Amino acid sequence: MGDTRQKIAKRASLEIADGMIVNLGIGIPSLIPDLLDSSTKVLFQSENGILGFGPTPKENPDGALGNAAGYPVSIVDGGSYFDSAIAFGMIRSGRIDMAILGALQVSENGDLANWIVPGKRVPGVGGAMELAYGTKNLIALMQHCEKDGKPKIVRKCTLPITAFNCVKKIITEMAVFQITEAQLSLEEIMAGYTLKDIENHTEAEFTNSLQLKEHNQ
Amino acid sequence: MGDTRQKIAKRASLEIADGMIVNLGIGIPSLIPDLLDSSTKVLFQSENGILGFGPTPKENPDGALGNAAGYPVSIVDGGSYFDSAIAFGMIRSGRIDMAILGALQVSENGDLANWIVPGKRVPGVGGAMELAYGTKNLIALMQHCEKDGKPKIVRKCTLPITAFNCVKKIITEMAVFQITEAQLSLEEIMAGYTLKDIENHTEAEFTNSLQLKEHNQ
Amino acid sequence: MDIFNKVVDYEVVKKLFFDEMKLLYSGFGGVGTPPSLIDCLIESGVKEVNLIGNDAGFPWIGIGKFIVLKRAKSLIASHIGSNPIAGELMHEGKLKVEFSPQGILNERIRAGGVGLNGILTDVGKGTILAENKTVVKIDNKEFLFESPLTGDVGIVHAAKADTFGNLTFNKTARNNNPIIAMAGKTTIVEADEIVAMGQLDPEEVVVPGIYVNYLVPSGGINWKWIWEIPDKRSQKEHPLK
Amino acid sequence: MDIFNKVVDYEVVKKLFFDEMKLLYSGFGGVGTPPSLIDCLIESGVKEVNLIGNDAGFPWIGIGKFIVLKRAKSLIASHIGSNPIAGELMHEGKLKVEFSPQGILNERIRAGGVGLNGILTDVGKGTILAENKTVVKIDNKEFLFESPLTGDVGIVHAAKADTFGNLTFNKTARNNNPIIAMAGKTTIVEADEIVAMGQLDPEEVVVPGIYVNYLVPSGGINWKWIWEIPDKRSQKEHPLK
Repeated sequence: MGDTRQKIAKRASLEIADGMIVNLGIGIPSLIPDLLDSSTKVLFQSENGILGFGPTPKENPDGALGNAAGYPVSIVDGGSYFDSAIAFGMIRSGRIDMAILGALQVSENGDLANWIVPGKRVPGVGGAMELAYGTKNLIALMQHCEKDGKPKIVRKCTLPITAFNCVKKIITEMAVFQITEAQLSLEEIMAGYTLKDIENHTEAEFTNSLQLKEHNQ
Repeated sequence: MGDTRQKIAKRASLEIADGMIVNLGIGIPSLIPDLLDSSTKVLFQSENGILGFGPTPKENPDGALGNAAGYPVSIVDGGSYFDSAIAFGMIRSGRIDMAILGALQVSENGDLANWIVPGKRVPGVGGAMELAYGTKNLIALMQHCEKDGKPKIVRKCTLPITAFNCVKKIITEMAVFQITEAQLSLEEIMAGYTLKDIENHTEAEFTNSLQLKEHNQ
Repeated sequence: MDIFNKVVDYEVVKKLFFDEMKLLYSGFGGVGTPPSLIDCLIESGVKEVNLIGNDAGFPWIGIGKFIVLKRAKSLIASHIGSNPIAGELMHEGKLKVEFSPQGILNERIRAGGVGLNGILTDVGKGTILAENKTVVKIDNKEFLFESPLTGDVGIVHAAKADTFGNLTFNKTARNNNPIIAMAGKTTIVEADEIVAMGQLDPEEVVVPGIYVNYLVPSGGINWKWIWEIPDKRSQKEHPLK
Repeated sequence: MDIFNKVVDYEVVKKLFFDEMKLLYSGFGGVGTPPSLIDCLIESGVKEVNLIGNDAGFPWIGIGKFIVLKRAKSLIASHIGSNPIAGELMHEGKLKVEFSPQGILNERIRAGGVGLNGILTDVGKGTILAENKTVVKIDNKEFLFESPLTGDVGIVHAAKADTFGNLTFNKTARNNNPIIAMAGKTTIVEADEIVAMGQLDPEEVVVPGIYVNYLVPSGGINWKWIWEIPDKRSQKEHPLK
């Protein structure tokens, strides 16, 4: 499972371009700074109140310099500290170019569920609602299926919704999907998987833009 | 007139005790720091974003270190700068012990009018509404009468109200009044004036606590 | 009280806590939560406390140390995932939890601190978190009313303080500390270093001392962070035992 | 645009202003208003501008220099007393003025900057400033709804900036600059000193660069303050002429 998480995070890191300001959720997304090509000129922002954090420090981690999950990070030139209210001011007002969040379920029209499994697991909503509300480009990372094999990319979320129509891209260990105007389309099949695998493990309806591209060539 | 203003400000300065945090309005109140006994341990706050300002600097006034009227001040040990939103946060939430404001009219129940003379003079409301809203102890300073002799301490304000039932004390060149539970009472007659002068120049009804005190002695 | 010297000892602070109080506590996953004030809170013996803060800490970190003692009655927070015991208490009905989106929670506390009567937002509209909220219609658009939050007592962890209570913070341990500091009726600050007035640059002050009522010197962080623990799976165990 | 180097020259900035724009400008009686950006605004030739800021400056200071040219259509402010010409234009119907209590004005701009949909307050209730405002009833109490404010363009004066746009300020010239900086769709900052990224201590940054779009070097204050002028009564005269 560690490998799967690394793989998803590594693929997600390719979405990050020079000059972006990116927020990373806890869980799989928090692996990204250590996997990102170090030449990428990006500023990571976090809800606790930092803009411009870098990879895990090689030595002397500082309990007072961490990401939203509390794990040690470093700070880059041009970074700053501020209070959490300001951190969310940036988020709600649309200043974050991209947010990469973990997900429990994503529906085919881009609804995100990522904060509660009623009666079972209550991580809590954290900053997810605001990130989904304010961020132009929201990417959801998750294992393609639950441990029992149930699909997590669904027609309609059965778990309580974090925010509606907000996810623009889904990255799993099997595939990459794009959501445009509430339409899900398959963009990429990850090495080791087939279209059949994806069809078998995805409940949501999706168009296959890979086939479309082939057809257009 | 300059003397009158100085006299009112000097009398107002006696209201300030050690350990107080005090906001001074523009006009007569802004004369106070230069008149205050320099041994008084007070912190002056201002809406532009400073807590702990001191008297006019003797040399090298700094355009970037001023009071709410833009006039140069100094900063004391333990002072701080912050943004205006925070300055008003302190004010609305009741952290200011005393505010000393200029006034156009005060009514006998403590209504304050100090921001507009419709059709004539429009200084603007500034921070007066919030100071009147949040400050426990609000003192109004003014010349006892208008230039044409019309009383400014009135039964009911004819000018638009800044805030209702907020003034606790009125200091003029003639007298000091207290307002307790919407009742105006004369507390002090300034040197050179008689009770008759005050009665002749005050429209509002007031009790005379000086006489009461004499009577009780 | 001398407003120019607010330094007291923990025995004084202990008496400021009381049963059923609304307690605002700072910190984000325990980072920025005042460690000695948490111990002082525990030692004070208070119970039925109504907590307001970002999260439930970890069972052995920050406010989590108090929550696991079952002396909190309610909690308004954005996240409790790092403290499974808080989740259990919630499911057992022993801890009433109200979730607030994290940034909105910060704004509600800030609104309380700066004397506003509430804020309007469309964050969370249509979700289960909106279910019991008042909806306000402005120009035919519907917004959620979010009420201001204040505490009877607020506890804060600063890096430096002068004796008046001007505060600076340490990196991401700043997080919600400046907001919490403004919203307590009584604000108690634990500072890593306490200096004389005049020793802080007026420009570097993050929280002006007007918001602070009491200052205590910090005993320092006395827990292990999750990343210092080899086996992170045993979150319910106190790793120092 | 290179977000790591936002420094441009005034010719670039001039083209960012446009007729009928909503312009947020910083400053308190001209203190903290960016002097070279005001001149650039004047030189740009734009008109029918909708201004939002604390006050009307003085006729020869800050935004006052622009207002006296009669190229502003409206003004949302808390105070215009220091600029009698603004008052005259208002009385003549040539400048539409909306007064907002000063702190509420700051909160409205902040709300715009941090993406809130409004605030509720009882400041000003029952006064003439409440007359056209929406009243919201919460738990049988009535509050005034105060709408968020944003600008098409915001102009700010900083002490130091790094090339990303992290900002520090100079004493009471900070005033509403940090609030204004957050609320412009396009935020232009005039800085007394511009340094490389890494030259500012992350703790001393007051406004993070994420809010800044363009940076220009300041030409410095080019007006006389009221207290530098021997005869203060002639406020309508330009004292430099």
